[in-house]
Parts: sequence; structure tokens; C-alpha cells
Amino acid sequence: MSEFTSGTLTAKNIHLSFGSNHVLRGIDLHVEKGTTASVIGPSGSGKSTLLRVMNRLIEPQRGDILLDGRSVLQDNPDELRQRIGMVFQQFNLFPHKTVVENVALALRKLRKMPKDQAHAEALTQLDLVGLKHKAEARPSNLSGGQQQRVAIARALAMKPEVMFFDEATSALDPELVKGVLALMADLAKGGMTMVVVTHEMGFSRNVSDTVTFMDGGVVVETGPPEQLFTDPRTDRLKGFLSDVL
Amino acid sequence: MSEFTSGTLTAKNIHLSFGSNHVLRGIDLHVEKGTTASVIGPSGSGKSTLLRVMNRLIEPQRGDILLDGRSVLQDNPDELRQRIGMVFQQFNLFPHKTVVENVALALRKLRKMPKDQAHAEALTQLDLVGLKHKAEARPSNLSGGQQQRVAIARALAMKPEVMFFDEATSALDPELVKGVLALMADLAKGGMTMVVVTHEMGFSRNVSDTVTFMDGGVVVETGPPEQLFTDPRTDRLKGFLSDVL
Amino acid sequence: MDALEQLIKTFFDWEAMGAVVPSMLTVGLPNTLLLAVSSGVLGCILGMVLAVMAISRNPVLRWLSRIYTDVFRGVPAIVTILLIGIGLGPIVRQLTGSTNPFPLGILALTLMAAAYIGEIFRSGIQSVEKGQLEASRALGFGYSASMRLVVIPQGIRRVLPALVNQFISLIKDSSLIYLLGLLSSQREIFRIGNDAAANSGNLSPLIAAAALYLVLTIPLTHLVNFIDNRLRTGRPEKKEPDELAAVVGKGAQA
Amino acid sequence: MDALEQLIKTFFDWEAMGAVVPSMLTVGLPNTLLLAVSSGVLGCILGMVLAVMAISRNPVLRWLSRIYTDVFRGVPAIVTILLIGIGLGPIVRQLTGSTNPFPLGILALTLMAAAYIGEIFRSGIQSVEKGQLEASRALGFGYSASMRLVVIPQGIRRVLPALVNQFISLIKDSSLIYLLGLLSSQREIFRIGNDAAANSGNLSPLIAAAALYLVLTIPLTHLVNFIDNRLRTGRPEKKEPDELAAVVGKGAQA
Amino acid sequence: GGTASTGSSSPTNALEGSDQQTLDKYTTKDVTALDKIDKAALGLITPGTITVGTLSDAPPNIFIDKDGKFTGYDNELLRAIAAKLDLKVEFKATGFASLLSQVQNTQFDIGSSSISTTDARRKTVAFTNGYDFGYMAVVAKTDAAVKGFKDLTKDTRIAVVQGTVQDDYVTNTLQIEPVRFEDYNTAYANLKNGQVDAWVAPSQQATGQVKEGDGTVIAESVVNTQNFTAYAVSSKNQALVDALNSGLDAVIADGTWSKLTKEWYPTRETPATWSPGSKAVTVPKS
Ligand SMILES: Nc1ncnc2c1ncn2[C@@H]1O[C@H](COP(=O)(O)OP(=O)(O)OP(=O)(O)O)[C@@H](O)[C@H]1O
Ligand SMILES: Nc1ncnc2c1ncn2[C@@H]1O[C@H](COP(=O)(O)OP(=O)(O)OP(=O)(O)O)[C@@H](O)[C@H]1O
Ligand SMILES: [Mg+2]
Ligand SMILES: [Mg+2]
Repeated sequence: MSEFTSGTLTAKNIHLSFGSNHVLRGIDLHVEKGTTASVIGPSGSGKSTLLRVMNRLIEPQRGDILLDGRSVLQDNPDELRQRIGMVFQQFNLFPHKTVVENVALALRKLRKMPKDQAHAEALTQLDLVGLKHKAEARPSNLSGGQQQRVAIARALAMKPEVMFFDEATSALDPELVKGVLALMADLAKGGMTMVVVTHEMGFSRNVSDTVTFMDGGVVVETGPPEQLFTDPRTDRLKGFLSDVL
Repeated sequence: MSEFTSGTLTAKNIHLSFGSNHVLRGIDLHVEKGTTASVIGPSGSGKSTLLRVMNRLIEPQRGDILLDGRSVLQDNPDELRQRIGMVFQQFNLFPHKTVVENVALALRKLRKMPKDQAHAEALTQLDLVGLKHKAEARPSNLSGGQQQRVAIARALAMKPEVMFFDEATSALDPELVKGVLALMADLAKGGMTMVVVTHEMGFSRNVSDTVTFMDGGVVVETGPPEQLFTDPRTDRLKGFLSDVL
Repeated sequence: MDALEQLIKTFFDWEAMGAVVPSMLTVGLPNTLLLAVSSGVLGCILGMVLAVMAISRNPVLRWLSRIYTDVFRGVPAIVTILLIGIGLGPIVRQLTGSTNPFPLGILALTLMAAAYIGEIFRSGIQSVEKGQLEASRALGFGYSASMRLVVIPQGIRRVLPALVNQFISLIKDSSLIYLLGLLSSQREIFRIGNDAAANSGNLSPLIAAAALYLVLTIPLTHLVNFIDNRLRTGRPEKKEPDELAAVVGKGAQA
Repeated sequence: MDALEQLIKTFFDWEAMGAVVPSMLTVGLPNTLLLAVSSGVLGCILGMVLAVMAISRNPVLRWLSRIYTDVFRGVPAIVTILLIGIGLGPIVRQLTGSTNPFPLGILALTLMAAAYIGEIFRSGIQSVEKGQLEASRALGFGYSASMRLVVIPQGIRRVLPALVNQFISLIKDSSLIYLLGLLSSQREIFRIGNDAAANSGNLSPLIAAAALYLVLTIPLTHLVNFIDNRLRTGRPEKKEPDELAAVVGKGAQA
Repeated sequence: GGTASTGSSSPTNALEGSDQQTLDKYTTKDVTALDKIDKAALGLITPGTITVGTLSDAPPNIFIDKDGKFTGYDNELLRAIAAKLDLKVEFKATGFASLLSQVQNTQFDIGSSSISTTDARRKTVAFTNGYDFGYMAVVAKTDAAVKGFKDLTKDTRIAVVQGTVQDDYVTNTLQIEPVRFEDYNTAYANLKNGQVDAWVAPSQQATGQVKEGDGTVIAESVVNTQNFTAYAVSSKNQALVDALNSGLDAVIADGTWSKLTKEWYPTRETPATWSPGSKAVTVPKS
């Protein structure tokens, strides 16, 4: 656990192309330990791709990723990922396992917990997101919001030091958003570093210590939310924010 | 085309259970032709299921569905569905077809358009949602917001008289939400009836002529947005709305 | 090494192979192709019908499909071929006056292949997410159009390699129709090799037959894999055949 | 009808069947089961190795798997069995002193079955959405653990019917090891039926063998389907085997 | 393939030869004169042509030669018989296990496969008069300990083709469990590679298989007239049996049988206790 205990995350000049589509064009992002950074930007600007690159699900073609100032590109990516929880935009629950098994799997196999303990721990996590009663259901029989909450519980169960949320609240109703918000506040207090991709400006404003606005694969503007939302410096961001309802 | 030309939609006392889970417990919903009804409510309250029942993807176990005052339960469901467009919460694009083929398929096979014409029409629809440049991509290579927009284009291409949106903007950034909003305003002006499931209260407030609040499979409250959002009558709705950011 | 020499002479006598290759190419190859291709195509059609029946909502259709599959898959090929040859042979002969065993052979091979292919199709179709059928029906497509345009194409794509398995089995099974009584000009590749082996007491003609089978089956496999990749990725420039691992960067090797 | 009567006598002579059933049950059945089960299990293991190699990022492994599959799938079973029996037989005999043909027969059947099963597994594994591997890796599982715990279990489930196909083929192919030279106590079901048919000129013993095959294969099919349904739905109370159509209400029939 | 038969129901010593009486039960006294045969009444599948079911892989009796022609002793003899009857022949290959059933169900008019005329088979089909007799050999490696039938012991691994008279002889007479093969070719291949120590084969097959330089030798040959071989015909088609018997007698009488026998079995002597065709015909002295 040594090197990741604090969890300051830095991406430096990240580049990535899919074929001829240059999706990330030199992204810099710095997230201090225990803070929450939100990433906003138009659809297709590369937000999800950036998260994938930062936990090395896709290797960057150029640039570096640092945890506590140390490059992780040479390390074992599996250890890196055990310390970074991720909630996917499409949830990606395991359809062949029940809800509770989805959450318990990594506990049992990676944390080597005995089955009972992993199960109990998973139920605790499910309770946090209000889904203890669906523990034995299959993911395909859940509503959208329920699936998203299971994905959150699954990531949190591993007690990561850094969490990535990709549109973490897109399927959640206002009550649940508030719940997730409270959860995240708790996590931040506990020292968790978080990167949140969202298109809900209210959410971004409420959760973030810093906000980064991406467009076309580059960071257009970054700063504390008060500044970005009230005094955007670029026209691009101004235009983007003018559309918020 | 006769019977559906106006498009007033009514659901009467709809009941549905999944096994022992009684998901819809007597839902009533009335949407006047050319108006937009939004449905809000906590995760798992049965919103997506209600939409599925109303275009008979799932047959209701009790109750009736009326279009222009006439029950449709005895009619051919395929004709019904051709007149009701639906955008799914999970998008459900066809992964084996390109983006433009996703949109053109129904035009070619159901509207019997020649291939070229269907293609051109599909490109027009894609342009409306800003995705003409992704026409030849596969759905799996699109970002979440891009997929959602293709799903919208696919449904609109059939020029339905009624549209169902299930979390229609969950993956869209503010700019796109505004675009979709404008689109919907146009559609409403053109006489389209719309039912929009959403958890974004701002969106609901902006688009709706009526708002219906569901919880636990029943309609708790329904009325014009001004009334529901400013003067909720039930404690349940008050509690729900108090959580909006 | 005497034993090794003997072994090589038994299996790799080039002269014995050379002697048999011309008739394998001129007689055996066309017959094998005729049998395998026609029963392959017909078997796919019947197999698709069986698969669609097997997932239909009508229990009678489901059970008919189940029984057909169980019987024609479980019964040894020889028995099916003999039953059809001896049972239907005389009737066909009386009706058409033809004693050509190929139509009956193709029928027998088709009936058997369909049972296997039907199960392969079924597994492919059932693995397609139900959201696909829902989306298609929501557009206004009927059940059968949805199956035809959306579900089945995706399902088939998923089981192409298993389908190739079955087609290769069919090429090999076509040698069994010798039981229907073949003129020497009606023999297929394997039979010609087998007869030559019996004549010479040397097994090399069988190896020649095997080599010719490989010449048929290997390009088939690679053609299908190529099509499969194209359909899967849609991008002709894609070089890595491994879609699955490719998405997860270098970390996958760790 | 005279011809019909003759036909019935040829295929359904109860006396001829009865005469052969006892040895089929006491000798043939255990031998068939021994051969099919052991080569089935080994074939699945080797097949899984081949499938994993086939989708690996290492091109050498991919090509090894490809070549193995192409060769062992394309070569007729008879040739493989003869090559192994005659080629390896003397070596095994010298090393172990045993002349029992079963080990070599199981080896040959395993090598062939693995080529087919490998392709079936590959198609199943490749049909699992890449998001599944991503999600598992994001949790911190390595590539092989992700495959083992998440991707492969889903992939296998999708191809269970095709796997049953292959196992049934294996039961039938086990009759080919007669080529290795069997004592009469080593014959399997089909061979016993075939010998009896050759001796009497009546085909009923073959029908008896076919019936016994059905007794083996039908319960297997239904057991696997049952397990498949359970895994798919997780709900024992589910009655409708048609998951796919079931979601789309009555409209599906229209 | 299989020229084949399990002996009669009780185990007998095949090497003791025939008592000739047993055969008389089936061999006809005489035959219809050739010119009395009504060719229209033969019930042939294709009128004017005898459709023959045979095997393609059991030389020297029945096989397809390099040019794709069905030939072998049995089939050439049949051609000669058909010529006497002024009928064409068309050969079709099948498997031995199904041959008799296919004849009986009139998929073929005749089965030609050196078929031993056992009682069990007579229950299924009818046979013509005999045209050949059993002749058994033991084949072994040149340097093997087995030099003849007397050397076959419980410890010898003996190859036979399953269901043949040889199988019956080894199993029931010698009381040794043999290693059974489906066809001669495989049996021989296993002998060459040492999987078996000896092969008890029909002499014709042994002669056909054993070649110079194979390291094998025909150690001993013995005659077995217990069961003659004959052509199989549907039991419902006595007319065709009669016609073939007439043809057979005719080719015996004019010396064709002797010529073909000499051609295909240059070194074999016909035993004095056995003669082909009906009892009315005699093999001309050459
Ligand atoms: N196929 C199914 N089988 C069994 N239960 C189901 C199925 N689909 C949905 N459910 C259950 O029905 C209830 C209502 O689901 P539904 O998807 O309609 O909720 P929702 O209001 O759309 O929620 P969300 O806002 O999270 O999307 C949930 O409890 C869900 O678990
Ligand atoms: N696997 C892929 N292959 C090719 N192109 C891809 C792939 N994944 C994403 N892209 C493209 O990369 C660009 C960025 O995608 P990404 O998913 O990062 O966007 P995003 O910012 O998350 O958008 P959204 O807000 O809509 O989710 C898009 O144009 C998309 O089409
Ligand atoms: Mg995204
Ligand atoms: Mg929903």
C-alpha cells in the first residue's frame, strides 16, 4: 500500500488517438489528496477517455501519470487500479452475478476476505446506497438508478484512495443525488481523492474543490468552482455555461 | 394512419408485477395531444416500466391504454409503436450497424424508403443532433452523449406522433440539453405529444405542460409544473423536491 | 531407425499419394464440395427454422424443435443415412426413376447438420441482450422482422466459429454417404483415399485426402475469421485481431 | 405393404435387438462413457487453453493456437486416430508394456475435440462486451483473473448448446477408436451394434445402439438446458424458457 | 470391408474342412436352362441391368482399381455371369454391415462381397450357389516366433477382422481373445507396426496385402470349405437367384471360372472336396 497512501494525482500532457481521431491533445490535470476535481465539457470532448487513461485502462500515447509525484506508468497497473475505484458511465455490472456478488467479488478475490465476511461487507455497502433489498437480484432486473448505485457500491467496497465517477449521478433522482453527495463529502473528509465527470453544473459546483473544463481534447480552463462558474475567462466556457438551465 | 393522427394518450389504472414485485399499482396518466408530460420520481418507482407498458413492450396485467379515447390493447401493437417513438434509458443502439444505418433502418424497412432516400433522411436527423460527422462510426466507438443523441435521432426519424423519452438527457451536456429542449419545443409546436421521464427537475420544469410524480408504483401527485414545483401538496413530493440542488 | 522408416513409408509414400491425387481432384473434390455446400446451405436454413422455433413463445413449436434436435443429433450418422437410403430410396426411385444417391445423401446430411446448426444458432440468438429486441420492437418492427434484422444477425455473428466447426464436420461427414451405394465416379475425397489405401496396403492416400481437406477447410476458417473481424470492428485498418485484450492497453500483459 | 414390412423387419427386429442389448449395456456402455467423458473433460481443458491463446495479445500464441485448430479440425478423425495409434503405439508399448488401446484412443479423441471446443469457447468469450473486461480490470483484477472470473464464465454460458453439440459428437466419435484394435471386451456401444449387424445382415442392432445413444444424449441436453436457464435467470420459478420473447408481451405473437 | 461370417451357431473347427453334406442343404441339384430364363421377370431395379452392391476396399476380391473400375475376383466373375445372361452390371460401393439389408430392401439387386453364407445371414437374404470357398492364412512378421497356426497361444496378440470366420475360429476354436479390426487394411497396418503379433486372415486378403519389403510373410495357409461364399439376393427374388445360378453354371462349364480363378489365385489349389455351382455342373479339366 506504501506509495499510494496519500493519493495526489497528476496527469501531464496526456495524448491519445483512436485511429486518426486525436481525442486527447495534451491534457494536464492536478488533483490534491483529499480533494474533489470535477471535469465538465461537451459530449465527445474526451472526458471518459481521460478517466480511462488515468487508471491505465488505455495506455496514453504520450505524457505521464503521477501519484504523489511519482510516475505510475512503470508500475503494475493492477495494483494501481486496486487503489482507484471507478464508476462507469455504462455501469458495466457483471450480469452473471447477483447484486451482492457484484460487490463482494473483488473483496473475496483481491482482498482475500472469507466469503461470509465479503458478503457482509457487500451488504453494508449496498445499504449505504439503499439497495440492500435488491441484494439477490440480477443486474438486468434493476432500474437504471439501481444499477448505477450498485456500480458505486462495487467501487467503494474496495476502499480505494482515489475514486473516478463518470456521470456518476446521471441515472439518479434528486434524493439519491443528495445521498451520493453526502457520501462523497464523507469520503473527502476521510481523505479520498475524487475525479468526477459530470454534465450537471449544480452537482459540479456543489462537490468540487476544482473544476476543469475540457473541449476538443484540451483543457480550456481550470480553477475553483466559484471562479469558473461566476467568472469564466474564455468565451468557450461562457458559451457552455450560458446554456445551463 | 387514421386513428392515431391526433395523439391524446391516456393510461387507466395500469397494474403490473414482476413476479411478486408489484411495480405498477394502478397508474392513471393523461396527456393531451401536442402537450408534454414529464414523469418524475425516485429510482425504482416504476417510471421506465410505465413507458414500456404504454407502448405495450410489456402488456399491462390490468388497466387500459387509450389513444384518442380508444383502447389500443386490441390493436396490432406494431402499428401502435410505429406512431410512438421511444428513447431508452440504456440507448439500445444496434451494435452491428453504423450510426447512420441505425437511424435509416426503420425508414427503409417500415417506411419502405429507397436506400438512398433513407440514408439522406437519416443524415438530416443526425445533423439535427450534431452527429453527422459520426455517421459511419459504430455505436460502441461513441461517447455516452453521442450514443444518446443517436438514439434520439433514430426515434425521431420515424416521425412519430407521440415520443417517450426515458432519462432523455442523462448523458447530455448543458449545451446539448438546450438543443434537445429547443427540438422538443419545435416538436410540441408541430403537434407532437411527449412523455418525458427525467430526474432533472430543471428540465422537467422547462419542458412540461404537466408533471406527474410517481412513487412506489402509484401516482402521488400530478398537475402543471408551476403548481407542483412551487406548491407541492404531499409531504412525499415536498421531501423529494427539497433535495434538488 | 527401422520402425520410424516403416512409419514414414506407411504414411508418407509420395508415390502412392501422387497416384491418387488426380482422381481426388477431378472426382472427389467436386463431389465433396457438392455434398458439403448444398447440405451446408440447406442445413443452415433448416437450422435457423429450428432455432427460431426453439425460442418461440409457442410451446408446440418449441417441443417439435426440441424433439427433432434431440433425435437427429443423438442418432449416429450411419443409422440416419441408412434409414433414409433404405427407407426413402425405393420411394424416390419409383417417383423419379433416378438411382442417383446424391439427393438422398444431401437430404440425410442436411437433416443431421440442421440439428447441430440449430443449437448453435439458438445459443447465439439467446445471447443477444433483450434490449435489442425491445429497441427494435419499439421502432415498430414486428417480432419476426426484429429477429431477422436485429437479433439474428448479431446472434449469428457471435457463433461464427462454432458454425465453421459444423461446416468442417459436414465436409468430413459427407464421406459417409458411401453407404447409399456409390458409383466409382460418385465417390468423394475420403472414399477415394480409403479405397486406394485398401488397394495398396499403404495409408498414404489417406494422408493425401487429409491434406486436401486442409486445403478446403483452412481457407474457409480464415475467410470467416476475416469477415467476422470486419463485421466486429467495421474498420479495415484494424490490425490486432484481439479486440478484447486490445482495449486494455499494455496493462493486459502484466 | 410388402416393402414396408421388409423395412420394419430390417430396422426393428426386436429379437435381433434384444440379443445385442445385454452386451451393449454391460460392455459397450461403460466403454463409451469412459472414452467420451475422459476425452470430453480433457478436451474442454485443452480447448480452453487454445481459446485463451487464440485471443491473447501474443502473436506467437495466437498462431500456435490457430495452426493447431486448423490441423486437428481439418484432418479426418480416422487419419488422426491411425497416426496416433500406429505412430505412437509402438513407443507407448515399449515404455509401458501395455497394449491397451484406450489411452491412445482417449488422447486422439481429446486432441480432436479440443480443436472444436477451442473455437466454441473462443466465439463465446469474444462475444462478451468489452465493458466487462474493463470493469473487472478497473476493480484491480489482472488480465487472467478477469478472464477467469468475469469474461470466460459469461462466454461459456453463451455457447453451452454448441458445447453440448460437441460432446454428443464426441460420444459418437468414440466409436472410431476401433481402428486401434479392440478386444471384444473393449468395444463400445456402436461397435457392438455394427458387429451384430454385419453378422446377421439385419440392421436392428444399429437401431438399438442409436436408442442407447439417445438415452445418453437426451438427458445430457436437458440437464445442460436446465442449468443454462437457471444461470441465465437465476429464478427457479421461471417457467417460460423463452427469455427473449418473454419480455415483449403479447405483442410478440402478432 | 468384410468377406465375412461368424460360423454357424455352434463353434466348429474350421480347419477340419467340410463334410460336403452341410452344403448340400442349400446347393441346388441343377439349374434352369439359360434360354428358359425370362429376363423381364427378374425384378431388376433397372431392367436390363443388374445393380450390384459391393465394397470398394477389400482387394483382391472386391475393390476399385486405380482407374476407378470396380473389379476383383468376385466382381469379374459376376461380370462373366451377367454376360451369359445378356445383362449389364452396375456396381455401387457401400459398407459391409449394411450390404445385406440393402439387398433385401432392393436398394441393390445383388450383394457381391465374398459373403460367407452363414445361417444367420440366410435368415436375412437368399444366396446363389457357391463360387468360392474359405481359405485362411496366418500372417506374421518375417522374424516373428509365429510360424503357423500351431504357434498361436494365449499370449499371442492375434488380429482378426471382426465378425469374420477368422474371428469365430480364433475366439471359439482356439479359445484366444483376438484383437478385432474393422477392415483388413488397418489390421495389416497394426501387424506391420507391431501392435499385434499375428493376423489370421482370409488367404485372398493376405495375398492381396502382403508385399515384398513389408517385413511380413504369410506363414501358413489352410483351406476352409465349411462355408462357401456366394452372391446375396433378396429372399423375395427367387427368379434372380435361379438366373444367377444358371449363369454361374454356364461360366463354370465353359472354363471361365477356372480361368478367373487361376488369374486371381495363381498358386491356390481347389480342394477335391469342394466344387462350385450346382451339383449338375463340373469344372472342366484343363
Ligand atoms: N425485468 C425486470 N424483472 C424484475 N424486476 C424488474 C424488471 N425491470 C424492473 N424491475 C423492478 O421494477 C422496479 C421499477 O423499475 P423501473 O425501471 O421502472 O424504475 P424507474 O422508476 O425507471 O427507476 P430509475 O429512475 O432508477 O430508472 C424496480 O424495483 C426494478 O428493480
Ligand atoms: N473505442 C473508441 N474507438 C474510437 N473512438 C472512440 C472510442 N471511444 C471514444 N471514442 C471517440 O472519442 C471521443 C471522446 O469520447 P469520450 O467517451 O471520451 O467523450 P466524453 O467526453 O466522455 O463524452 P460524453 O459526455 O458524451 O460521455 C468521441 O468522439 C468518441 O467518438
Ligand atoms: Mg463520457
Ligand atoms: Mg428507469
